[in-house]
Amino acid sequence: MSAGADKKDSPLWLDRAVFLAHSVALEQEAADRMHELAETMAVHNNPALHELLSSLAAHSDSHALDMKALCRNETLPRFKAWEYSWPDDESPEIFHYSSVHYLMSAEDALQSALEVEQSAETFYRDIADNATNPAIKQLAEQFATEEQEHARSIANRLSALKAGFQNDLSKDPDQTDFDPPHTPE
Amino acid sequence: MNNLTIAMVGSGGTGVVTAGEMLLRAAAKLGLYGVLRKTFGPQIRGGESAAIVRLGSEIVTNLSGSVDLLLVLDWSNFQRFADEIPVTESTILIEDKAAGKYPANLPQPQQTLTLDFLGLAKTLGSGHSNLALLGYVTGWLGCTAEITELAIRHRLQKHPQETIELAITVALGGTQLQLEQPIPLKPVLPLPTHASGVNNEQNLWVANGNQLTGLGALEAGIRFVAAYPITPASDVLEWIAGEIESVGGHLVQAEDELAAVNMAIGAGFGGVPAMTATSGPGMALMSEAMGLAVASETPLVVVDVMRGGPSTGIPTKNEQSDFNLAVYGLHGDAPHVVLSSLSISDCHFTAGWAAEIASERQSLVIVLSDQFLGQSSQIMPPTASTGFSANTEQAILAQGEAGEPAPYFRYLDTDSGISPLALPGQPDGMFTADGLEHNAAAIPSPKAADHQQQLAKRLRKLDSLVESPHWAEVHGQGSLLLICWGSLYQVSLEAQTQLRAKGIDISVMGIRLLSPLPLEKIKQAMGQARQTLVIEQNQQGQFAHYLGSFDSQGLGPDQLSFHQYCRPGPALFSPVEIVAQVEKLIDTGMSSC
Amino acid sequence: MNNLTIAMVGSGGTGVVTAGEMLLRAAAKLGLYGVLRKTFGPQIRGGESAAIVRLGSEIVTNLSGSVDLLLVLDWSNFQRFADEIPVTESTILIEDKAAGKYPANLPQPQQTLTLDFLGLAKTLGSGHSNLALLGYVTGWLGCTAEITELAIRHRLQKHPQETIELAITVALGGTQLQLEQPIPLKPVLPLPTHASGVNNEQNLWVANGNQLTGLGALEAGIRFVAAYPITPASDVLEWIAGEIESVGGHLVQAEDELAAVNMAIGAGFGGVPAMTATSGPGMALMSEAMGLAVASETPLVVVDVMRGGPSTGIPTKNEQSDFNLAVYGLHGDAPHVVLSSLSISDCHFTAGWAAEIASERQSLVIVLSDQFLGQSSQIMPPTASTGFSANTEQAILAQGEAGEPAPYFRYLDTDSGISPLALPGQPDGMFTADGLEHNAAAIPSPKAADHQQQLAKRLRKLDSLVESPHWAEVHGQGSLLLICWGSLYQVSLEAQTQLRAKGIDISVMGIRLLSPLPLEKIKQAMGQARQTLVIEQNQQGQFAHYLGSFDSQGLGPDQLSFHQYCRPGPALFSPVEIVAQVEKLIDTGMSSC
Amino acid sequence: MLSAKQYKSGVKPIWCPGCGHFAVLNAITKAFAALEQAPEDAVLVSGIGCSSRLPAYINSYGFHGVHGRALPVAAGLKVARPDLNVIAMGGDGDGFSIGGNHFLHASRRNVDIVYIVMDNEVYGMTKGQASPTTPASWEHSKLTPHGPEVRPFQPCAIALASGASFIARGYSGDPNGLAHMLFEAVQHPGFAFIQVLSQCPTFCPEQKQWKETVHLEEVCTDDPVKAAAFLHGDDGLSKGIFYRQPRPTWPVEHPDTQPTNLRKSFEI
Amino acid sequence: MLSAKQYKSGVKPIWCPGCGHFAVLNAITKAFAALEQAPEDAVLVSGIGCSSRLPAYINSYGFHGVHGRALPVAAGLKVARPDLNVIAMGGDGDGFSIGGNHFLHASRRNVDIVYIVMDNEVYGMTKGQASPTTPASWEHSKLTPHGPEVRPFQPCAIALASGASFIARGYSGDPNGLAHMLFEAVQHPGFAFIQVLSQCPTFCPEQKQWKETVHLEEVCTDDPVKAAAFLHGDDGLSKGIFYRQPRPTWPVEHPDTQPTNLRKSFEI
Ligand SMILES: Cc1ncc(C[n+]2csc(CCOP(=O)(O)OP(=O)(O)O)c2C)c(N)n1
Ligand SMILES: Cc1ncc(C[n+]2csc(CCOP(=O)(O)OP(=O)(O)O)c2C)c(N)n1
Ligand code: SF4
Ligand code: SF4
Ligand SMILES: [Mg+2]
Ligand SMILES: [Mg+2]
Repeated sequence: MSAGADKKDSPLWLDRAVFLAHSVALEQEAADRMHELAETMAVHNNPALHELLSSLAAHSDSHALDMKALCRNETLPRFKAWEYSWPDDESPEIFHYSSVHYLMSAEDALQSALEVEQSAETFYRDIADNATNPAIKQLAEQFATEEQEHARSIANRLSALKAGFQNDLSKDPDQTDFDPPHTPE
Repeated sequence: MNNLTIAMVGSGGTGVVTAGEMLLRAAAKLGLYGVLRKTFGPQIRGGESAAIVRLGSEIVTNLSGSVDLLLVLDWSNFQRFADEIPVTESTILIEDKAAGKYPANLPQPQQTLTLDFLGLAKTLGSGHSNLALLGYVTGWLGCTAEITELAIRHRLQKHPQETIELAITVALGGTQLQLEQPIPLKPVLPLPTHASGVNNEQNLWVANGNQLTGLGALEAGIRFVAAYPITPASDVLEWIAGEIESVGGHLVQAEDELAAVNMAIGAGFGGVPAMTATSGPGMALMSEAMGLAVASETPLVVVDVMRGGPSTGIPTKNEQSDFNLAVYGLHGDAPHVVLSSLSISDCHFTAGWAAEIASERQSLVIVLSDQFLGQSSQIMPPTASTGFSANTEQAILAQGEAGEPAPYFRYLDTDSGISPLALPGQPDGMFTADGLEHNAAAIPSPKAADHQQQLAKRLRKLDSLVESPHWAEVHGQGSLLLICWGSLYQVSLEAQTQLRAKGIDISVMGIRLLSPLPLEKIKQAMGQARQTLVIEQNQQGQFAHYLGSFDSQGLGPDQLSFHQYCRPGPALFSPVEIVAQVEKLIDTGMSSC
Repeated sequence: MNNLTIAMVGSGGTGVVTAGEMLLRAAAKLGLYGVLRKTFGPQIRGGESAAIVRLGSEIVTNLSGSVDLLLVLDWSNFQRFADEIPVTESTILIEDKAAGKYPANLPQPQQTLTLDFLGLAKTLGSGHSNLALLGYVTGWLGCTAEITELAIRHRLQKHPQETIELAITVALGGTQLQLEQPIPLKPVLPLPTHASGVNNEQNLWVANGNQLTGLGALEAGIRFVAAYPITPASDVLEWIAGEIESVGGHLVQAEDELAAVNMAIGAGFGGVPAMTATSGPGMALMSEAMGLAVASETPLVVVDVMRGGPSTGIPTKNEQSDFNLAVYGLHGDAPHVVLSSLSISDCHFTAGWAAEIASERQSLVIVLSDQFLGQSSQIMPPTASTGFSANTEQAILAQGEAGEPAPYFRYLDTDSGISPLALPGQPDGMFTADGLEHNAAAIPSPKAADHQQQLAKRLRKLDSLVESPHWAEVHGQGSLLLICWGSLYQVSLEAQTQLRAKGIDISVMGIRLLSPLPLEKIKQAMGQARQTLVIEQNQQGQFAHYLGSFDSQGLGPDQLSFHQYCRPGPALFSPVEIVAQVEKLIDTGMSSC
Repeated sequence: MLSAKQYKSGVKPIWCPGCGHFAVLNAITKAFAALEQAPEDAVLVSGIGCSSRLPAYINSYGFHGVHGRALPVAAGLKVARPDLNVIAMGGDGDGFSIGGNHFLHASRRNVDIVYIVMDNEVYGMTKGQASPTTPASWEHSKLTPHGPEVRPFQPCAIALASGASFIARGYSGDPNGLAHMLFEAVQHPGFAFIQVLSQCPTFCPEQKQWKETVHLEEVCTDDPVKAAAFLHGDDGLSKGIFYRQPRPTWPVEHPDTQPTNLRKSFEI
Repeated sequence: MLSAKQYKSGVKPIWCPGCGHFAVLNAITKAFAALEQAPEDAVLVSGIGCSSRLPAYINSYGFHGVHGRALPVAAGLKVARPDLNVIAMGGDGDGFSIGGNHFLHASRRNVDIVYIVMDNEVYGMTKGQASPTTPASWEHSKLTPHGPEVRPFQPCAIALASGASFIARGYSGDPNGLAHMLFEAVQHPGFAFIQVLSQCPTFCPEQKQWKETVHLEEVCTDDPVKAAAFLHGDDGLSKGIFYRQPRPTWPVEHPDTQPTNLRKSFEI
């Protein structure tokens, strides 16, 4: 249902305010989804994942704040959730529900986080490539670089984690589910 | 100490329930008896959970109400289980290093040991501290590596080979740890004489009451089951689903309970012994159709695995609060049979009996089981064949004049109250079964005489049931008679033992036939005791009210005089709780409820 | 003789029931009191039918159990009504020439008159012997032509003018015939003092209990009704359907009883007083949702107009056999209110009270009416306004710190047991009502403490009801206390009068509040009497068992000691039957059931 | 071989003169005669309503259950006793109002039974209230004084959407045509649904018009898309077999099922 | 004006991580934000199931009833309180199995409510048994070891045949699209049905595929014949608003209704 499919006249390339509204929403939604997942892990009494996802969420929060600060003096258009021109169904920096599972490991979580940062980077890069409005082009380039930065830092965490696994086997190679479902109602 | 309660508590995904299942099986292989109770948080899966395993050298049928050994992999959300895992000063606690903070409001246990199960697992290439813990406990219990291994293999049989091997490695690592850092308590559990460990395993079963209800039903000849899932009855149905085809029957998953019960009635009308299983909300929906079974005299077994009520209530916990619905919940005067299963293994017997009664008396039989009986696993000797058989006796149709078939009276008023039943396919037995009042010839009739005849017949046909030797289990002799039903029976027997140790002898009666109530037998037993205490797990004392309702209203000499103690779930009754009530009654002459 | 029972019996299409309705109205216009009971064969329409009209100079609320005057247009199938129209030697019989053969097995009545009603009608150009019969009887009763005419016009108001005129002509022909061939019996029915015929008609009503149930509900503020037709409750719903829009409410015809009861719950949750009406099979289907009303504490009124059971049973006849279902038929511990209507006119009062209780206590209230009360028409003085009002009191939400709303506890544990209720639309009262067990804040909880708190609260909130002056009607003083409920109350009052004539004084208690049972009040009354007899119309003595279940089990001094008499339908209880039971009890100290 | 008449039980119908249900009764006896149905091997299962009284009038086994539950009783019976010819029946109130859920699920489950609904667009038995198929503006019931004001239920379209594999509509004015449909339905493997426009002269005298308005439609197809297009445009007064597409019936037999030791799984 | 986030109640969902029901929760908060919904004027009504836990998670009134009865509770509430925005919701088991009859009748009655079914093709809450929408060959439930072997229920086709006036299918992978549908549905006068493919990673991990297979279909029509042809050929994985044809809602108001004296009719 997203309007992003039709690229030719994407308002993202033409209207700075529209572009910024998307940027704010992108960061905010990323943070909200990450908090939601972190909470879910808390509810499921998985403190490790809760902690990891919360820390990622905290980063997203600060990105969102930065973005809002940047737009402090702008009047941005208000979009309904479905009026954004995302390239896909959801904003690019969001964990898709089907990438989440209660058995997911820290590695899975970081891997997904890396992918969504990369997809955010692609999103901005694409705008930077296509926008004719120089102001948009410049901002998109800047944001793409920032996303690249986020991605790099997550990639670092991920390889540290992986390295850690090799050293102290802190990653569980054995994904067996020992926790059978039961029936609350 | 010849029995021992071990509770394992863990967080999302740690798998303590699986460890509990393995522990129970290892204990069985060791020749021990035991019971496993699982308990969970509100999440579907991946939430905190606990396994309570009680082991003994003699048969163990219920929980003790206290915990000897508490094994904690995760303290967060421990309070969810506080009702069920009472930590006392005498509890010995083993906690994982990674378990988090000891809860503030918990009493300090006798001894605490903090061990690094997670670290151990990780060292061995796994994240499963539950397995390290398992091996730690089985080692302490005296299981050989082989037994622990067999228990793991059994539970994980559908998993890949590497998973199984890794699991065994971790568990045996735990066993090793136990040698270095033993539990400050000796598992003085002498092996039962009949068993000597792993070689004798074939002699014992591990089963829960829901499965045994299924077994009892199928062995007695139930060949049609209609199912609508509901906690905690679903696994009766799921067990049957896996087996019924192999004996030539069918299970249908229905669209709702209304369909389920009516499907079972249809099959029963066809002469195929039929049942359905449900819990309170589902049985409430079945009420109208159960009345149809009564009026049309169609055999039907309905199993109600009770949970906490009213309404959706507390679906995963035990309560005995569907008694009223089972006994009184039909419209009109609708006599039917209500049984209660008296233990996990008795689920087998009672289901078989129910099937037999339903067919033999062309009647509705409700079986009250409960969440504890249904969902707790027990190590037990194989249950004996019940010998029950649900064979609907087909009418022998008389010949009339000149070889013509004589008129057939489906609802003939007989001495026994049981009328001759023709089954579809039987020539010359054609009739239309009816929930409308009818005469003996099955023709609708609103006449007073027909109504009274049919009502009386339907009541009378159940009368002789009270003569059945199966009406109750009665145990011991004492000046106090403790009356109970359902899962409280086994708890009461343990209370009886504890009281005997204190020099108090009581007799315990677990009533299996709740309706029609074998009143004379109960009165006789009450007559032999000085006092009677009726206990049950519901708020309003439903059974006690029922029993009291048979008092001949203070008019005759045979009044029913008894005390009662009742309280709702979700917490299970413990032997100690019953002991306290008995002592209180003896001391003060007063009961609490 | 100051009252008189007239039975009219006819065959397919003769319209004796219509004649009975006209007769009742003519009698009302004459200033008499009376009751009309209709009874039919199994055919939907056009089959044999009978109208029993009992008239008197003082209020008549029930039938006498005997027939003074039997008017027969058709003898075939008379045996269908034999249970309800007992012909005795003292019966006077008027039969139509065309009525056919006098039934062989009937006692010969005192006097018989054979007249040609059909011939008379034909002479006048009509086939309707029922109208000739009507005029014959109204004339004999002393109705002027004007009264007979008015009664006919009222009943036929939707018919074409010619039909009405012809009907009047035929009826007045019958009146004429009466002058020539009078009934060998004088209608010694002095006109009641308050009335003097046609001019005073505005002072009296003709109504049946089902309509009055509707009136009571609407007057008390019921503004949402969900309906699924079922005999004999449909006309509660049909009467309401015609009126509820005019008071700003809605009636929805639902797809089934499950929908009906849940719709009413939805409306009740919205703060709009709601009810549904049904009979046994329908109420059985409502059991699960009634439990939801209890657990979620949603106001709900369910009216059960009882018929013969079990199952489809005898849908058109009276019985009091849904007592068990009403009181006990919910799963879990589910305290709720059960009321019974004590007369046709009391249907008005009891429905109003039910509506008020449901709203005031946020509870389920079941009203037990029955087929006799519901479907019999009575001439009566207008019922007084009940003054009941179903106003759901909305929570006053506290202010918290700094003007922020304070947290709202929907299920707060209060002294009265009644928690503050916010209604949708009320800012800051947002909560989710739940049938899952919950804590005071309406959050799901399986904890023992929450469960016990909520269970206790839901029980406690009904406690003070037993203090209500409306709990029962008690009449007279005597050494014997007769306890009854529902439609038996009026019959018992007549029995009381008959006994007094024999020099026996009894007191009669009709219990309106069946649950929670006002036990202390009952005990007090029992204490004042030497003996107590409990009567009811069902096979198993459902109420008596219930009452007995409150015996403090023979342990205290306050045992409940009573005798009982019960029998099922379809035949109505008669005053004579009760008199006989009371006399038997006094003579022998024994009761029959 | 029995004649149609010999399939009558001798119990006298309580129906009103002119009731369409008589035609259904006759159609059944005629179909049974044509099928050479052994009386003891047929079971007629019904709910509650005028129509649901039918089983007692037929010389075969019958089950007169509770309101709305004919289908589950019939399905349970057929699954347990596949040797029997099981025919469920009832009225539009019984089948489409209180019994609507079972209608959906019987259609998709495809147990090999026939289901006849005698649709008179009214609750006859309880004195003429609106049923799901009553026209929205029919004002003759006190319970719905302005008419039900609800779109009537479309039995055949719903049967199709639910997966019924045989869908037909008959008319009580044409008992022979109905007998033929029934003959076909009994032989159809799986759930066969026949809606019968069965007049209720007592509460819906206007149904006399059906004699003029009911029309035959020879549209029988095995393509659900075509059938759907037809049924969603249909006026509700066409008669005929509309859809017929045999598919596997339930229960599916699993011939490899071996007798097992029920107790085996408990051994440790 | 509240933000989407402010429509969350603060009660923590018990759902499994990755459960599609989270997406529905978010879609509702987004739609509410767009609708500027006053929290106190919305009521979410549900039955029993994982999905039915949703109302407690939203900052509005809620009613968590019994299994299968969300629709009648919602209809009763809306008829009694037309000022409220009433949204019924639940799972495929709740709505199509035990609640199937109410689905039919709510569709035809056309009370102005929205009905969201979170369809994960399974009974999540009771541990993964087959639901009416489960594929016939899905063998993962012990209750149906060979799979249900029954044709899956077609919610949208049945809604159409029953008379629903707004029919859509959403996907939990697309909460924004779903929010849009809901926004439209709330504003649609009459019964608006939204089937949501809402994955259950716990019991149906195979539903991850939906991410690839669900496809948008822009076929919205107001012609029932067209809609029927589309829905009877549909693969069940298309998303979009399929049908939209406003018609009079129930109850129909009768403005000429005068206050009457209730007691009048009893006078002789
Ligand atoms: C549970 C239940 N609800 C309601 C009734 C009352 N009832 C009996 S028959 C009937 C409707 C019958 O209509 P239909 O099925 O169309 O049959 P018809 O009489 O029109 O042939 C109803 C509502 C009942 N017997 N049981
Ligand atoms: C009357 C009744 N029958 C059965 C149940 C058990 N039950 C609870 S939830 C559920 C199915 C839920 O499935 P669905 O509606 O698809 O929701 P999901 O959990 O998949 O979201 C069942 C059968 C019940 N609570 N009440
Ligand atoms: S009321 Fe209608 S359906 Fe019932 S028997 Fe009479 S004509 Fe037939
Ligand atoms: S079991 Fe399935 S439906 Fe239920 S919460 Fe988990 S993922 Fe969601
Ligand atoms: Mg009908
Ligand atoms: Mg589901």
